This record gives sequence, structure tokens and C-alpha cells, in this order.
Amino acid sequence: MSGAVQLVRDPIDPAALMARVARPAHGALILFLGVVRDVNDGRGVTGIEYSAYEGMAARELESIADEAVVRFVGADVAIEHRLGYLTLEDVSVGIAVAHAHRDEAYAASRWIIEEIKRRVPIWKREHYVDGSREWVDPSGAVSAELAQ
Amino acid sequence: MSGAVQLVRDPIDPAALMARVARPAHGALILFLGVVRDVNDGRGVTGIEYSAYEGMAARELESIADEAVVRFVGADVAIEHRLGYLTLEDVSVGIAVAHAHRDEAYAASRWIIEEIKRRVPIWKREHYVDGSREWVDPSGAVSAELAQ
Amino acid sequence: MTVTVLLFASYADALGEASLELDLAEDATVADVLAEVSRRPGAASLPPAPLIAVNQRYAARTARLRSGDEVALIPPVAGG
Amino acid sequence: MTVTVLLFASYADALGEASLELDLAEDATVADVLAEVSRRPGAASLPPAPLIAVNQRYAARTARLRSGDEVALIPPVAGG
Repeated sequence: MSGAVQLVRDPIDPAALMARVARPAHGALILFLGVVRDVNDGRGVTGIEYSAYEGMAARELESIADEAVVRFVGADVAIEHRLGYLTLEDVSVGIAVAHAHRDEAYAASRWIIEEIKRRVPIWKREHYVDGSREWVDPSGAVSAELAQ
Repeated sequence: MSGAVQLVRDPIDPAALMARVARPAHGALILFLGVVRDVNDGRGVTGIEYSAYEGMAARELESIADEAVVRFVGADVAIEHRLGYLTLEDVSVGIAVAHAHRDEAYAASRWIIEEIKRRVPIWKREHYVDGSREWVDPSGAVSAELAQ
Repeated sequence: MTVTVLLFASYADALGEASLELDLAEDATVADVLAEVSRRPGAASLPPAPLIAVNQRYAARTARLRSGDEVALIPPVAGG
Repeated sequence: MTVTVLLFASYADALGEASLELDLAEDATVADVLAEVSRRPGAASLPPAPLIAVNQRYAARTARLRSGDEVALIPPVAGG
């Protein structure tokens, strides 16, 4: 699956991502885009800074893509996650999944984004309209699980 | 929701479809594409002819879009279904859904494609590699339900 | 009264026509249209209770018709 | 033996450093690294049991280390 997954600093190109999974055998293609939105937890957001433990993040993304094609047999998968400073409506993550059937395409797409959020070492610092900024901590609850 | 939904004869432009649902409040965008694939029920397919009861199909698509934004509050929705003769890898239907949160975006996307397949009067005739062609009948089981 | 009957896809192929004009009694229902259509050549390959729309909305067999109504026989849909 | 400790995001902010070199006993585990780190200025704001990776794989606190290992303290992830 090498090449199917990338950490990028330039804008994600949804069309290119989709082109990487298209094949004549596929009847369904799903693109998921995570986008920087203007409000989070009631606070006005101006942008988000994404950083990563890059070597490990790339490795975890590849392992997610590899596991996806085992769990959802016949799927093709392409994933890009962007790093750096993103402003409103910028795409932070793009996931393209194609499969012969839509059931598997939806399931694989959903599984991949949840796994990314669960275990890929990427962090975001939100910048707010009042000039402050803060690291986002969705939950510390997964820690114990990942360390087994 | 007028304008959010279209029956088209020209190729569907996924980027344009996504642009129609993008807003700064949305954190998740999902694009579903239905694609003509090379095999169906074990038979080699060369293309599919899509036809419709056009007035009613447009009306049903609009009612699906309207219902979607009621069921999935805060969603923006754009739907295009193509008619005419499509060859392999052509996109027959495109559904773009954006929402603040991914849960609702996935759920709305899935609901919309299932409703389209359940009740929009569109038909397809598959053309096979052996030169034959046949109307596709996914199931007659929904008939009784739609007529109440 | 007169209603227009629309046929699509496999149903149009079966009857060799995409539309029919029918003269019906004033109190006619969808069921009367189906009875009329079932007497046409080729109608044997239609299902006994096809899906129906009246004026572009799904309708029951008991629905009463008015003159000028557009009655469509809807083959199993296969969009997407 | 020597291991490199990597700090990211809020953890790097807390300790004011993105990496440390630690000298440890030959039979040291991840837990020993955490004990070492907890004595550094600013470590009070770290959780008692942060998520750990050794050589870019998630690891338990009991994992034995070898010289040259890269040990990362992983703040709650927030990708996507």
C-alpha cells in the first residue's frame, strides 16, 4: 500500500486522491474530507496548526490502509493528511475508498477515519478569534488501550 | 432545496458538487459516487443506459434532499444523477453532503443513496460483452411498500 | 373521462408503447387502469400489481382518478 | 545505555524541549524513562501515565529498552 498514504504540506487534491482508487471493478467511491470549521466547542476558530510525530504518523497511516484492505476485501484506499497551518475550509484529511459495492465502501471509509483519530500521532492547536490558541485534547481515555 | 438536485446528461463534476455544499460551519464533507463497473452478477458489462420518468424523478430527488436536511439538521446536500448511455468508470450518481460533524455527514450520505435506490423512478439497461442487453431489476419487493 | 398512461423501461418494451390514452368511467380508480392495460397485447409479461404513480406521486390501487390525470406504471427502480 | 526521548505538542511546550537524551541502567524499561522525565522542570503538567511509543510503535510501560531506542511521549492524538 506504499504510495497510497501521505503526509503532505500542500493542499490536498480530492480529484487526485479519487483517481488513485478508481478501477473498472469498483461500483462505489467515497471521499471523506475533514475540513477546518469556524467554531469548535462554542469558540470562534481562525485556523488550526497540525503537527505530527512524522515517521510514526506515516507508519500508522500505512498500517491503517493495509488493515483496511484486509478487513474490507477488494477495497482500494488512498489517504492524505495535511500538516502545517490551515485556515477555515482547508482540508486537513482526505480519504478515498473505492469498492465494487457501496456497503463495504462506506464501512471502510468510516473505519479509516475513526482509526486515524484513535491512533495516528497528529496534534492540532486551534487558533481562536480572540488571539489565544490551545492544543486540542479530544480525550485522554484511549491512552491505556493503545499501550495495552 | 431547488438547485441542489439535478438530472444531467453531461458528466457529473465531483468538484462542482462538493463546492455546492461547502460552508465554514462544516467540519466533514462526504462525496459518494456511483460508478459503472465492469461486472454485474458475474456478467461482463460494457455500459449502462439510464432512463427516467424525468419529471417524477426530479421531484423525488428534491423531496429526498428536502427530507435529508430535516432528518440531519445542519446538513447541506447536493445530488446529481446522470441519464443516457454511460460506459465503464462513468459516474452515474454523485451525492455531496457536508455537516459540522462526520457522524451526521456519513448517516445522511448513506440515507440519501438508499432512498434514491428505493424510490426514484430511474431505470438501467445493462449492455453486456456478448452484445445482449437487459433491464436491471434489483427487486420487485419494494412495490407494495411504495403504494402503501 | 380520459387519462394518460405512461410506460417505461421494460414495461414500455413489453407493450411496444411509451404511452396510452384511456377512456374510463367517471369513478375510475388506478385498479381500472391496470385492468384496461392488462388487456393490451404484451401485457402478460407485466407483474399483476405494478407500482403506480398518479401525477408523479406514488399511489395506491384504490386511488380515484380525475380526467387528465397522468398515470404511470413504474417498473422496479434501479437508479444510483 | 542511552535513549532519545521525544516530546510533542503540549508535552514539548510543558518541558520546553522537543527531545532529551537520557542515560539509563542496562535493564531500563519505559517506566524508568517516565520516572526520569517526571523529575524535569515543567513535568508536573504531564499526565501520570502518558501514551508511549518505542521506535515508532505504541508500547507498554513494562517494555524493556535497548541503547539507541527512540522513546516518544505521545499527547492525546487529534488528527483528522
